Amino acid sequence: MTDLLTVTELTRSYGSFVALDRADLTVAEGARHALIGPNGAGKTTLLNLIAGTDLATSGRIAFAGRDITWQRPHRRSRGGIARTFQHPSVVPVATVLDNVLLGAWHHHTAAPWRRAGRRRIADDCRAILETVGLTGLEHRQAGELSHGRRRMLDLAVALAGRPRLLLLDEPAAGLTDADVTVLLAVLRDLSDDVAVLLVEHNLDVVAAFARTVTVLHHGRPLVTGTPAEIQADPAVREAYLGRRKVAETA
Amino acid sequence: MDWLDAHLIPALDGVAYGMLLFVVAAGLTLAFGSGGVLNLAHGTVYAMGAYIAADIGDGSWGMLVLALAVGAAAGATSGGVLAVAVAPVARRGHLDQALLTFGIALVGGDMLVSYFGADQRQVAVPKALEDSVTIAGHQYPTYRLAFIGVAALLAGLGYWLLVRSTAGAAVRATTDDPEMVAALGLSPRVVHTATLVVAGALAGGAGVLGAPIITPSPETADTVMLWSLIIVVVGRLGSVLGALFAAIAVGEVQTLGVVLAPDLAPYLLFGAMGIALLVRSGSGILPEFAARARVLATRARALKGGGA
Amino acid sequence: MNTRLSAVIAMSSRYGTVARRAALAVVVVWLLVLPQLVDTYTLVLATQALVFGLLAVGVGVLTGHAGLATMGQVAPYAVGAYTTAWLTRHDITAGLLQLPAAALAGALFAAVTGIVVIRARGVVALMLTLAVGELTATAAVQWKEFTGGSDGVSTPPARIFPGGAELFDDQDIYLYVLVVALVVAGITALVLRSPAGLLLAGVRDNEDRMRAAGHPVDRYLLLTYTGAGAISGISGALLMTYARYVSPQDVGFDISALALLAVVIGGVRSTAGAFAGAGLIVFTRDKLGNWWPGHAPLFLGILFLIAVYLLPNGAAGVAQQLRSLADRMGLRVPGLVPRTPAAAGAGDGTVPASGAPVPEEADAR
Amino acid sequence: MSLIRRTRRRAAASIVLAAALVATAACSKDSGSNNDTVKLGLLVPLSGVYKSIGEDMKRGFELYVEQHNNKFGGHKIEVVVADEGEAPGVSLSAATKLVKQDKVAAVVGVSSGAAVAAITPMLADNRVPLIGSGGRPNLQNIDRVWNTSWMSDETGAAIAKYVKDTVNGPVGIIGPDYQGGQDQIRGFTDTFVKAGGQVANSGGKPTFTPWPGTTNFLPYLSQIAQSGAKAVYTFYAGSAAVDFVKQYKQSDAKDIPLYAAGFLTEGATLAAEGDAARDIYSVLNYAPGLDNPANRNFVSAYNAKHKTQPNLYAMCSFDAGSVLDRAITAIDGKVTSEAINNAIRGLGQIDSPRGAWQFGANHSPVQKWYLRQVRPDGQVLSNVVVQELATLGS
Repeated sequence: MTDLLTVTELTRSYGSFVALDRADLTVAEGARHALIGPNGAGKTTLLNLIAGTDLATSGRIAFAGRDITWQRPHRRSRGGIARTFQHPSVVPVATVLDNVLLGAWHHHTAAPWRRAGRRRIADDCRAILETVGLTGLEHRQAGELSHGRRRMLDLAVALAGRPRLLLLDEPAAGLTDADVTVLLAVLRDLSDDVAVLLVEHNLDVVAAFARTVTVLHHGRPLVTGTPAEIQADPAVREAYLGRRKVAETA
Repeated sequence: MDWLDAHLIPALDGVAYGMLLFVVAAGLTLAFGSGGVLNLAHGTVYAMGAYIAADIGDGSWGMLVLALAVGAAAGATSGGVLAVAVAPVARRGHLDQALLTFGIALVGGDMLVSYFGADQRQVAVPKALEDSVTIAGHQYPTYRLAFIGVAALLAGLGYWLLVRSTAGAAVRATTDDPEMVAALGLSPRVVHTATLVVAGALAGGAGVLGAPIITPSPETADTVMLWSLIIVVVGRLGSVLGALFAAIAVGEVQTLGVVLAPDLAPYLLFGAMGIALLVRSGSGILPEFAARARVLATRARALKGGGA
Repeated sequence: MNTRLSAVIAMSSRYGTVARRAALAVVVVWLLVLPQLVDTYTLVLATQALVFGLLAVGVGVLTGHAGLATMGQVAPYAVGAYTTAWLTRHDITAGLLQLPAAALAGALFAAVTGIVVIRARGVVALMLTLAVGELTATAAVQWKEFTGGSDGVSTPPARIFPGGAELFDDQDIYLYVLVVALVVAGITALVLRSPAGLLLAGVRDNEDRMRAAGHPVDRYLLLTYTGAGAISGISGALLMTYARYVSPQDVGFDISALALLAVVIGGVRSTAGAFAGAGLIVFTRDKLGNWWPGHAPLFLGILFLIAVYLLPNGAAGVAQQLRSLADRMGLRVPGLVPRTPAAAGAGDGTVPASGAPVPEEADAR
Repeated sequence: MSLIRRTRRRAAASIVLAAALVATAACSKDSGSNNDTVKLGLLVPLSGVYKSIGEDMKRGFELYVEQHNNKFGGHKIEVVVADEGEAPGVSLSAATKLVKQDKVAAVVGVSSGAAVAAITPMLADNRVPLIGSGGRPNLQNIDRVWNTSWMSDETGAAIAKYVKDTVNGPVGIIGPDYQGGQDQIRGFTDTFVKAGGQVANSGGKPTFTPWPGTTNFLPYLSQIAQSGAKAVYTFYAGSAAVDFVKQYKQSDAKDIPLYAAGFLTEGATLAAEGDAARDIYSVLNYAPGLDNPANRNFVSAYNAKHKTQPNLYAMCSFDAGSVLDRAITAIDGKVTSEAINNAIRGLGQIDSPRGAWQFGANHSPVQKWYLRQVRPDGQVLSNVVVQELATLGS
């Protein structure tokens, strides 16, 4: 498998606090890659830097063979990087359908400024809403949705961007078990053309989904491997799992 | 040496003037920065203090102290009134607060001029402070020199109160997370009101102290309001040290700046403010320019590498 | 009913009610016959309110729709006014030429200053725009050849068409200003209701989401800022048509502040509300204020206090309150019920009816 | 921090409608005025920065009207007062109200030159004369503009030669950076340089301070002191004058003689300056101590009513009443705006508290200018006339 994303010596510091410290990471085409680590390990920072929501202090990010370290976020999105947010991020005054439409706007062959084009985009948006289980809520205002549904909407918006790399920031946080089941089903159904980089605390989700896991600790990747390898790694146990009951992860 | 001599007084005056501006803006720093209330009536409260100084002051120390007490008390009262007035719109955002406090400023300004008259007022200061002293061969107003001391005291006290003391912690916490403060057994309402009352007292007191330098007149409120906004926003909301630095910077711009760049003098204040906001604004234009410069540099390097 | 974009559905259902259209039509007709109803001075004030209202429309586009509270719209307004003055003094007196020129000048000015302004948000944006406005007014004092300095510049009357009659009569001026204001406001409202309005809502409410979805947020904002500059430029051109005079003090920070407050009074996202707020301010300052000369600021202050406490959602919100009151009293005439998406045959019927409050959590930090 | 991200529902036009209907009711067509009465509009600043000056002007004009029992030439006079405000646009709106709603025959007052520039085209369109008693800018059309006050450049011109002859060395010149201030300073500088005077400021050009907004003059004063000036000439009015004078006496320049256009120490500013104003020389067309019958009458009447001495602003507005009185008296027939304007054209010498004067070709007074000095006059400081300087005007 070839590498889709290569992060080299990436550093992000806020004043004297170093959130990410010369981190290296590669994400392969079609990967199912999870980032785990204790709070403050720099997971979200890394995700923000890859998506362009935040800019690095130093280091390099290459995506599909191009240096995107300083590229602006909307350019990266057009290049095929989509993301969800830790706090589900929607446009509250717009309807659910409009939210997805905004996600598809720059990623659809149809012209959104024309009524006919919008109709075609809206049809595709409905299909996406169906996959995430929001059918029937198209005309609700997004601000009125429950937390779980907002999270699914956030995901729908990301999917509408037809990504090659999908960045998910704790997609299962705050979800009910039923919602998590839906989420896993959606993720499982994703095409192999889409690589997924997932930040997650819920290790059940990680175990059920990820083929590769990287453990981040103090802003640096500690180890990368399969879920089983990670579970067996003593260094990881000490750095991360040691803080929790190991039994819970089984 | 000549150059230094020529610019010594403007430079010193920049500090003194900055200190004046800091004191002038202190009430707003507290009300807006820490209390979260965009108080556009701040200038009016200041003007009230200045008129009180003109009315009560007669050149004796006793009356100066009395004026200070009356001015601070009147300011505190107006702070209390403000707290009551903003309570119903507290959850409605800054624009509604602006509408409310601007309304109060207009009504208050009209009442001030009706009561104190429209004439510029003479402000008597104690004889010892009235004249000038000689510094390095130059004349400098004694009152301003004394003012630097008072302002430094106030800055120190304000820093200690707001940043180090428990009361300051309560004030900051009330703005950030009222529920948490309530959970600690403090009434956010009381803390908020107290903040505005102290802010009002600061504004009123500043008016009394500033009156001998900026003559009280119908335009005082507007001038002071504008300066205070600039200082509070440039100095980052609520930061005592930030406001102090911003005030001194504004002071220097208006003293040393107009001497060094006389042709630009009319543009200096707002030009400097704009640049300051851009430089220190996190979402400002500079980080992006820096990023773009880096892109160009990377490309240039790539081109060079490719050519070699 | 799946033929239209949900945004358009939502908007047309929420705003395109029969009642609303009827009310709008009544107001437009009333505005058109106003010269027959009121004395000359009131008509002059109405002209003034329209021009000021158009300035407020520009402020509202930025403040309410783009989320950039501005205290600097007087700057493109000044550019439009001075451009018009310059044209008039060079014998280009036709309004139909002056308006596009002023719009272009205002837009160009905004495009240049916008590069800086659109990066800031909140209070910082407010102070940056204030700086732009004040620096422009200062430049107007200094650049005498073009502006006449602090004494301002007077111009001869304009005409509508090249070679047409001079716009001299107060009624003619009023009608000309009215038509231009209505057209510009109408275009603005249409653009805001088009998908462009949805894009702006997205930028205003969730900038990071929009960027991550591929939207060039800065470009949208710059475009909006430029458009608002064009509106303000036209407003400046109309100022020259009725006042035939402009000075740096007439484009100062107090005018900016009043324009912003007019928008707040009227409801930050309402084009009609901007005019209502501007009208209230002009009426209070110049009509009520004359009852007790010298105390116009007092009347304005009282207006603002009343507005804060009695119009929590701006003037535009009053209509909503009236409507919900009518609902509760069962007074709603069937024909005037706004179409809900359910009634229009779309959605699942859970969409709240017209006037549903948008939750306050939109108040993002 | 969010200033704006509040949700507001959109408009419904009914509020506009409601407001509009109220407005319509309140503004229905007005009736014309009584034929026997002549309405005069008094437009002076009653709010904002110049309110103090506006009140002086109002007192002066009303004193004249009262002294003549509200009758000019047998016609009853009705004075409609309007607020000039701060911005010229506001003045224009107020003047429009006087002309179009109150249908006044003439407008009196107007303190700011910019306001005069703003309203004169509108007045010309409606053929209403302006009897200005304040600032006067350069105007293209002065057919219906008459000033009882001064031309901005005359003040400085009147004292320039005296300063040149008295001061042994270069003179520092400083003033505010707006049109009226520039005219005032230019009037002095041009005449002063022509008479062989030497400007002390670096570059040989007067220093202009940003306006409005300058409240701190120390850096400028420090520079002037450095320049080796043997005297300083200045023009400031209002609060800026107070700040300037007080700071002058605390600065390096404190021992340099100060000459000024009389506005620096006129009216309320003098009281606010207190002792700091002592000994300042100034030039003006008036001083309350002038010894002539008209002035004695004026000062005592004014003093009786307002418990204070009159000043320039009150005097010029008083004279505006005098001009209108004479003009209306001279009219044979119906008193119209046009008739008033024509009658003013025919007026000869006007007896005034400042001494007799008459309109020159530019419709402003040909009058004497006086050198005054701030000295104690009884309990209070006053502008005491030192000598006559020149008669100017054309």
